[in-house]
Formats: sequence, C-alpha cells, structure tokens
Amino acid sequence: MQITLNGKSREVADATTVKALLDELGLHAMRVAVQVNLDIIKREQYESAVLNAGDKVEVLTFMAGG
Amino acid sequence: MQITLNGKSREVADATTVKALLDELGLHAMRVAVQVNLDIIKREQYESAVLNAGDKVEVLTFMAGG
Amino acid sequence: MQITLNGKSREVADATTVKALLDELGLHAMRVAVQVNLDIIKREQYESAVLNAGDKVEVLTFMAGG
Amino acid sequence: MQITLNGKSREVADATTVKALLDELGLHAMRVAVQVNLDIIKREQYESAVLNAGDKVEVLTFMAGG
Amino acid sequence: MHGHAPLKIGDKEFDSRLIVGTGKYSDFPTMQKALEASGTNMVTVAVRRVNLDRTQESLLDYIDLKRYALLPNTAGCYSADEAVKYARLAREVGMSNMVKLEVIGDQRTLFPDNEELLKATKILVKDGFIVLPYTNDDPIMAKKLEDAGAAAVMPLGAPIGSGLGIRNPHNILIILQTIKVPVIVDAGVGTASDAAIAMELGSDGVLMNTAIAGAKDPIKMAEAMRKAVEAGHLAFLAGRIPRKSYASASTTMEGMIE
Amino acid sequence: MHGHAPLKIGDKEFDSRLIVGTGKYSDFPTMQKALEASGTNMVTVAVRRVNLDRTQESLLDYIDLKRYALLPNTAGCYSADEAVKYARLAREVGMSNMVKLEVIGDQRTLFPDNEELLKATKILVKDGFIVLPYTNDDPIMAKKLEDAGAAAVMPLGAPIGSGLGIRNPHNILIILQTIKVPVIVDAGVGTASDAAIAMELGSDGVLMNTAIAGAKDPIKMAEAMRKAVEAGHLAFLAGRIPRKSYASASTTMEGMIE
Amino acid sequence: MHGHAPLKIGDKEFDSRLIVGTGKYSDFPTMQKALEASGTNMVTVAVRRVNLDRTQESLLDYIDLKRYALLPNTAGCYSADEAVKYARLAREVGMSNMVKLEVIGDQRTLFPDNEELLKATKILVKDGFIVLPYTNDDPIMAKKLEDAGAAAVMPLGAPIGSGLGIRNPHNILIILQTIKVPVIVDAGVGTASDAAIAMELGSDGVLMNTAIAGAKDPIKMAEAMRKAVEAGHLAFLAGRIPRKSYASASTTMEGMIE
Amino acid sequence: MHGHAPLKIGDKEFDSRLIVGTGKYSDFPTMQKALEASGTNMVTVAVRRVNLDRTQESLLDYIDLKRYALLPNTAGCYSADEAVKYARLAREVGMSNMVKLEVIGDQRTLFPDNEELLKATKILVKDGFIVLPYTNDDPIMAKKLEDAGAAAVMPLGAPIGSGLGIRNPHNILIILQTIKVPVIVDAGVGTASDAAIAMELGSDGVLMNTAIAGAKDPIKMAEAMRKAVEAGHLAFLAGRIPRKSYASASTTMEGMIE
Repeated sequence: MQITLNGKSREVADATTVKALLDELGLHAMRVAVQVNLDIIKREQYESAVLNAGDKVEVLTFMAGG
Repeated sequence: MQITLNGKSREVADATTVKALLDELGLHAMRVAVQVNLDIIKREQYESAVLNAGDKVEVLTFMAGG
Repeated sequence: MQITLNGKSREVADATTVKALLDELGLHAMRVAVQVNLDIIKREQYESAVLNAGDKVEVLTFMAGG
Repeated sequence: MQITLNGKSREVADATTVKALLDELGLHAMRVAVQVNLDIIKREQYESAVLNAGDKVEVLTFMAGG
Repeated sequence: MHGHAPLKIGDKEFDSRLIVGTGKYSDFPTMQKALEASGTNMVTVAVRRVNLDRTQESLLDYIDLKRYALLPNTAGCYSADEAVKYARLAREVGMSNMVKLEVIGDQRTLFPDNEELLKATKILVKDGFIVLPYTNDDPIMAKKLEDAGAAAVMPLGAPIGSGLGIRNPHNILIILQTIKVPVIVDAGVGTASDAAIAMELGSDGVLMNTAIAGAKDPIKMAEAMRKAVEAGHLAFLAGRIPRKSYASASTTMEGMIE
Repeated sequence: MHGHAPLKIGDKEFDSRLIVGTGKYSDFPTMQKALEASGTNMVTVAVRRVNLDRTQESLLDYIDLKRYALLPNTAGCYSADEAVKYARLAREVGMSNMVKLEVIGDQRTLFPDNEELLKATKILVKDGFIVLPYTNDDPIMAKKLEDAGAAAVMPLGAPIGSGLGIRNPHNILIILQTIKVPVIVDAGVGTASDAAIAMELGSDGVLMNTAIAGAKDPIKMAEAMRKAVEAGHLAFLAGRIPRKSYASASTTMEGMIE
Repeated sequence: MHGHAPLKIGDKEFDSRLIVGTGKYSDFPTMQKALEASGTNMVTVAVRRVNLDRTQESLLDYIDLKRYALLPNTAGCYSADEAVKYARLAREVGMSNMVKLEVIGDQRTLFPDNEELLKATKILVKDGFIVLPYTNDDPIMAKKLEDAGAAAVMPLGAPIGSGLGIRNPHNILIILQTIKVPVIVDAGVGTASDAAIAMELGSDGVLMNTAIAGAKDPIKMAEAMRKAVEAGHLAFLAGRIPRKSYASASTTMEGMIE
Repeated sequence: MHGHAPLKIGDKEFDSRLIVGTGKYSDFPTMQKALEASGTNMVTVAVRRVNLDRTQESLLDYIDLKRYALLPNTAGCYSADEAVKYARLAREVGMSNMVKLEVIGDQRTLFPDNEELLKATKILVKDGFIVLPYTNDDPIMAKKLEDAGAAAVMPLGAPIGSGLGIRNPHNILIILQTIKVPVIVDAGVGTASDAAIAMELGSDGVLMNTAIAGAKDPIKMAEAMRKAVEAGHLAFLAGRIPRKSYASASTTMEGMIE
C-alpha cells in the first residue's frame, strides 16, 4: 500500500507496523520520534501501531541546530 | 446623607443628583469625569443620576502628567 | 623671455613686472598672492618687482577647501 | 661629618666611601642605585667613591609601582 | 513612509514632531513657558481626582487648548482593566478621544506589561479610541499593536525619567522597518542629542517630559529639544554621509605649489 | 568659561558657533545656499594656484565677504615650514590674518603631526597670525598650543571626512577643563547628533565640511547642522538631567482612585 | 544568587557556563573538536526528518552523550502549537526532557513572539518539560516566564547570528535583578569580549552557535569562548574597580628624589 | 605581524601577553599570589628611595626573578631629563635595561607629554636602553616613537587607574596598522572584557595594575585577566564573524514537517 513518509510517497506491505517500518528503514528505534497523521506515536506503541494506506508518516531525529 | 467623595466621606442632601453635587462643589461640568460605584456617569446623565447614601463617588479631571 | 608660471612655461615680455603679469593675466591684484622663486612678493612690490628669464612664478588665491 | 641621605641629614665618619655607607646601612649593593650630588655612582666606583661633608646622597631601589 | 509625511495621528496632523509631558515642573507658569519654547502641539496629561479644596490652581488654566491637543495618559495603571477604566474617564472629561496607553509591569523600571497592553489596546480600539500605546523596543510587539489598531506605536528609548538616551537604536530602526503607523520614541531622552538621534533613525516623533521639566533651566532645554528634533529630522531627510574608517580630505592637493 | 561667552576668536565675535568648509560641493551655487542655510559667519578656504584658463568660475564670487569671515587653511601641508609658507601666502591674498593651521602627519588618517604643528604655531603667532590649529584630542597638546599663543584649539572628533562622530568625548571634556581659549571640534561630525554632542560637552564651536557637502541634500543638512549646534549649545546651558539606572515617574500616583 | 552558585538547570548542575549550538559547521569532525575546545557540557540540537538515504552521517555519531547533555530546540516554529509539537517530538526521541523553546515572531530578525512563547511555556511546564525559553531582553516578560515555571530564561543580546554583541546590557542587568532562575544570554555574541561582557553582568551562562561555527577557525574560537566565559565570570566574582573620570596613579610619588 | 608572532621585546620572548604592575596591593603576599594567578612573565616596578628603617619589607623579596622580568618605570617624572635620570638609576639597580618610559604631562589625567617623551626616548635608545614608552592613542606619535627606536609602543586605553576601558579602539587599530614594533595597550583596563577587546584588536599585549590590585578580590581578578587576554588573543587569531544588521538562523528550516 502507499503511505507518505517524510513527505515522499512510499510503497509498504499492508498492515505494516511502525516497528516494521523502522526496521525496514534500518533506523535505530531509540533515536527517532514518529508521528502518524499528526499524532505522535509513543515508543511502546511501535509494535502495535499498524499503518493504513494513505497515512502521513513522519520520522524525525536530532539534527544540527543552534 | 453620607457619601464617599474622592475617598473622603461627605454629607450631602438626600436625593442629590450628580449635577447638584458638581454645582455644590463649584466644578465645571465640562472638565470633569464622574464615577459612582465603579460606573462612569455620562455627562447627559448628570441631571438624572441620583446619589444614594453610601455611594462611592469619584470626580476626576486632568492633572499634570507625562 | 620664458618664465614658469604655476608650473607651466610661458612667454612674457622682457622685464615684465609682477603687476604687468597680473594685468596680462587679467587677475584681480587684490585677490591673489604671488611667489617668485620661493619668495613671497608683497603687494606693494608688484610694480617694482621685475621678472627675469627662468623665474618660477606662482600665483595663488583662495579655492574651495575644508 | 654630616651628609644628607635620602633627604635626611646623617652623621657619618669622615672619608666614608659609598661602599662603607651601604655596608653601614646593611644594604645589598646588588639591589640599589646611588646618586651623590646629582651624579650617579656606578657600582664599580663604590669602593673608591669617597663622600664629603654636605654631600647629598640618594640610595634608591625598586619599589611597588605600575 | 516614516519621517517623510507630516506627523498624522488619527485624522489630525501635527506641525511639531515633539510631544511634551506636563508633569514634574516646579510651577505651572514655568511649564507654560516651556511648552511654548518647545513648539509642541500636543501635551500629555494624567487623570486624577479633582482637589476639592480651592487652594491649588488648575493645570488647564495654563494650557491653551486652541494651541495644544491633549493626550491623556493612563500612567500608574498596572492592568488592562485599570488602564481601560482610566482611558474612559479621560474621554469623559471630554477634550480628547486620544489616549497615551500605559500599562506598567514593574514599579522600578516602569517598563510596559506588553501582554496587558495589547489586551487594553484591542478593547479601546474597539471602543473608538485613538490609541497610542507606550511599549518597549520589541518589533514583534510593535507589529501586534499596529495589527490591533494602534494609531501610533511609542517604543521607549530607556526607562522613563532615566535620561539614558536611546539604549538600542538598532531595535528602533527595525520597528520603523516593520510597521506603517507613526513611531514615536517615548521615554529615555536625557538631552538634545538623544532627541536628534531618535529622529535621525527616521522616527516620526519624540515624546518627553523629565528631560525638559527636570533640567536646571526647563525653558532653555525646551527650546533645545525643539531644535534637536528639527535637526534630527532634517538630517534624516538630508541623508547623512556614510561612516568611513579612514579620512577623506575636504581640500584637494591639486593646485599646490610643486 | 567655555560655551558661555559668545564665540570670540582674536578680537572678532561670531554669532554662529558653526564654521563651515567650502570644499567638496557639487557646484558653487549649492555651496552658497548651504552656507546660507548653515547660518555660519566663518568659512574655510584653501590656498591654491589660480586657474589661468577662464573656464572655471571663482569661489570668491559665491562668498559674500560682508557676511562671512574667511578662515584660510593649510590643508595638504606635511611640515611646519610648508604650513608656515601657505599661511603667509594666505595672508598675502589679503582678506584674513586668521589661519586654520593644519600640519598633516599621515595621508590615510590625515591626523595632525603635533610636533610640527606646535612648531608652526609658535612661528605664526610670533608673526602676528591668529592661529587656529587643527589637532587631535590630546589635552596635553591642547595646553601646549594654548601656551604657544593659539587663538583657539581645534581637536578632531574623528578622522576628517570619516563621519565617525566624537570618538572620545571624554578627552574633549578634559580639553575643555584644561584650556581657556575657545575649543572648536573640527572633523569627524557625520550627522546632526554628532554636532549636538560636541556642543553638549561645552565646546565653543564646531567646524565641519564633508558632513554637509557630502550629504544627499547639502542644503537641508546645513540647516540641520545649524539647529543641531544651537540645540546642543542650549542643552549645555540648560543643564541636562542626571542619568539614572532606573525609572522615575513623570506622573504621580497621587489622586488615583483607591 | 546569579553567577554565584554553579549553573543548575532543573536538577542537573553544569560545570561549564557555556552552551554551544551544533549548527552551521562545515563538517561534523570540526564541530566535534570545537565542542571539545569550548569545554561545554550542553549542546543544542534541532528536531528534523531523518534522511532516508544513507549518504549523510548522523550528528549523534559525533556527540558523546556521556559528555554532553542535549538541549533540543524548537527553531523554526512560529506558533505556540507548533513549538509544543516539536518539543514533544524531541522528548520522544528520548534523550532529554529539556527544551530550548523558540517561538519566532519574524523571519528577518528571528526575534521571539513573547505572547506565543509564554503560552507554549505554560503548556510545556504543565507537561513536565524543563523549559528554557529564548526571549528578548524585556524584564517584564522574563518575570512572566519565570512565574510560568521556566527553568531558566534566555534573553537575546542581539539578533541570532548577527554578532552585534550585547546591545542593551542595562536590560540584561535588570533581568538579573528581577528573576531568580538562571539567566543565560542567548544569541548576539560575536566574539570573545561579548561573552565576557555577558558574564560580567552576572549572567549564569551564555549560549552561542554562529560565533563559533562561523569563525574562520571554529576550534580556536571555541577555546577563546571558553576562556572568555570563565574570564567574565571570574571578573564578576572578583568585583571590578569603579569607573573614574580621571586618573589615579598606580605608583606613588613618595620616595622620589626631592 | 601584530598578535601573530610571540610577544618579543628587545631580544626576549614572553609567553604571556599580560604585563602586570606591582603597585597598590594591600600587601606583598596578595601581590605575589595575584602575579602568579595572572600568569605574567613581566612586572613593572618603580625606582624610589630605600627605606632606611628596617620596618618595611622589600618588594623584591616577593618577586621571583627567575620567573618574572622586571620592567622599571619612570612614573612621576614630568620632564625628559627627569625620566632619563630615573631610567639610568633603574639600570644601576642592575636587574634590567628595559624601561617603561613615562613622562607625565598633567597630574589629573596622567596623560603623557609626548614632546618630552619623544625626546627622552631618543636619548635612552642612544644610551642602549630597551625603551617601552607609555603614550596616548595618537598613531602619528606612535610612528615617531618607533622611528626613534622604541622597542614597543604602549598607547593608553583610558586614564591610568580610571577603568574606563578602551575609549577609542579605532585609534588603537590604526596604530596597529601603522607601526611594526609590538603594541601594548597600557592603562584604562577596568575589567576582563576590556582586556579581551584590546587583544581582539590585534594588540601584542596589555599592561595593567589598578584593575587587578584594586579589585575586591585581586587574585581572582588576576586569573580573570589571564584568561581574558588569552581569550581576546585567540579570538583575534580565530577570525570573528562579521557583524550583520539582521539575523541568520543557526538551524535550517529544511527537514521540518510540511
């Protein structure tokens, strides 16, 4: 199914969980924040949180800044 | 009856109007503002506005200021 | 004969006086200073001061300045 | 005989040398400068320099300063 | 454009760009002469209880209302409600619907409480007042006040009565670049050059009280301020020379004896 | 006492405390109008070769000698001897025995060579000149120039034409406390407030050229400078309020509703 | 009392009074060395989208979390809601519950929108954050932020990245006299003396980024800033001499030859 | 090039760029600790009569000559002759052929008499001294002193002991651009940032006494000054960011949630 990840559309398997997405992206779960359709997903929900087609997913982390 | 005028208690005739009070005080109606118990009395009401015993009356005008 | 006037060489009649030179130049004697070979010529000497060939003559006046 | 030492008059033996004076004063010859009547006495002259009655002797050293 | 058009507040135009306070003078006749010497067209007044004993003279006996517009202030008010109340009382006195809106946040600095100030500005604008808020030199707040309908914005140069001058000209400049309504520097001026500096930045006017009233010779200082405001404004219009690190001769070497 | 008596140089008194240079104007008519607008009574001029081709007009055709005293300078001179020579040539031209004595020490800053300046001052004073030396802001040198007979001392505020203002007001103040002859701040003024500041210190006058001639609108700036000098002088006489770290209300709380 | 106790934010104490940003460095290794040279214990970071292409390295690979506390910012947020959202995202990343709260009011100056800032501060404090708001130099607003529960207040010295130094030290001083939580001067520092001045006022710390990252040699400048902050802090503790208008000899005349 | 090579005076190199005076301390042990804390390698001393009564201790018992070079001064001298005499007496004491040459022109400001100073410099240079003249901030005089053979030039920042800081940084900068021998800012420093500013200009060193000795805690202030001089020098070497009128974000908007 199609989701929008960080502003770009992306194909993922149906019923992908946030955790699965992060694993697929090879992202260290301890170093990111995830928002789906304006809601922040808490870390303990990563396994249970299932994505739906058309979800807007944002994965953020710390970057250089002043 | 007793009213409080600019913080000091004062004896005035019963049913004194604001206009009567100003006349009694010899104050130029065109140069003052009057407040009775937190309400500002508009100039056109001076004749009709009757004071009651215990009213807190404030008569203000322009003074030096920066 | 040849003199140098304000840095440029110039032909003048022999035995020209400073006064004659100024007249020839159409300069108002009351508004200039004259130096001949490093000596300042006083105004009262203008008639008597005779120029010689090769003299370095400077004629100066007031110009814009701060 | 009387000399003036640093502005105060002082009794010293006749024919006292600068060196003798410094010894008498218990001053470290390596840490002072000596002036007799406006002349600076070089260190190598301390033994030969004989004081006369009335000499103005100044003995100076380094003091606190900015 | 700031400093170019004549100073216009609400629908009134003012020849003078100097607004003067009436407080702190040794006596009213001195104040009267100082106002004259200042050339101002607008003076600030406070709203206070009339004194019922006849001993004191009245300020208004010394202010020619044909000559000076009155700008009542809300000095001494520490909340939006209180300031709104005093503004309405001032309007009732009936000589002006303009108000120099002050909502003070702290007694020692007399700096404005911008949060309450903005609140009061919105209320009074809706209520038909011509509001001139006294604020600090924060361009963001200046913009909010303009958006709230303030007729002019009056940033402080330094604490009221401090005479410290324009502490942060850079912020005043940014305010001038940020808003369209007149910018009048209020508070902080200590001497003539401070007023000139305020105007050289392109301000539309300057408001002062202590600098004149507290001078050894208030009347002379008032005249100094009139000229300083005019001088600073003219210099702004004339366009100053750029600053350069080194010299540039005002006299040419050309024409010197070689 | 500085700033109190009218400005007197030699035996001449001057109504205006502003001295203006004639250099760097786009054209003579503009200069003429600027001099008028400045209200000055004294203008500086340089001594240079007459131009023998008739193409150029003469500066003097644009200066009303009944209105302006001429103050010839020795601009461009780098030694006492050269400066003395130009001063004498200036006197020969025959309209003034005053001289703005410049002995430059360095081309980039045009700062004075005080050693040569003092030498030239002594020579010219002995020679009967009324000497106004252009110097830096060194109070010790100012005293030496006064002792040498200078009719006034003209410390710089900043490099000539730099527009950097009065870089070190503290030194100007000390000069004013140190010498008795008039102190005229010469060079550095960039805009009106700079001139006001110079006068607020108690200076007897200000001399400028580039700040006016180089402004986008020289005539307007000349008027600004006239007013700024008057404003600063009046403020000095009026006695400014002291600077305070905190506020002091210009409106009393007394008489507010309790 | 400001500047005396060690810098404590929330319940953490910090040896260094210098907080350094991680932005604008040419590369991470340079940043890493600069952070080391600065001696800081706390660095700011932003919250942004991870880059999904593996090309770029990660900032966090260059920051030793045992050595540096992370202070996430809400840079780029123009409303309370947006700033609150980014603060919560930052907390989710899970390395810090501190936040350098920025709510920007204008793009050109990056000055804070104090109204929104106060709103966001109240929300985040209630939500358990340790909030360090970036604000302007308004003492009244500083007090409101302290009352709202801010763990420290961070007034700006000048616009972010401008290098204009502390434009209005007088206001910073008043803030220090007004509030009890740590005061950290944030933004405006251009060079070492600016940082020293901030600390000499009695500030509890200084936060900077561009002054170091933008220097020709960031590592050397970082060392300069470390020493400047220490120097200014020591000078504050040592108690400077009073300013005097005249000289006072450091060497006595006593003991000179008469 | 100034500020780059290590500080070299005559043929001696000095690790520290801070020179400290020994005057005005409450007692010698405090002075000793302050000198240590300052990290200086060179201390100034005066030449005065020995005290013949044994009551007082000797300064030199508290100065480790292996650690500190002595720089005798001619403080209190008002003429070239007197200064030359004291310089020669200092040399006779036999620990240094360097001299901090002071010829004072006025008691209240302790400003130098540059005319006499230049005269004395020429005599002493011919006599084999390493001369460090204390002068004002006049670039022309600085050049004359260099040409006369001064080993370094020491312009004042402000009157001795005034703590007014560097009154005219622009002149110090021009001196640095004008001469090649080391430039050491002498006098005027009041607190750490003043020393940092002096070094940021590119000065080769700073000399101070009162700022340390007169501080409430001289030892702490000495340490502050050591760090401030190092900070200012490092900042000069590091190359500061340019000043800008507006902000420039240290965090990019890129990567924000759209």
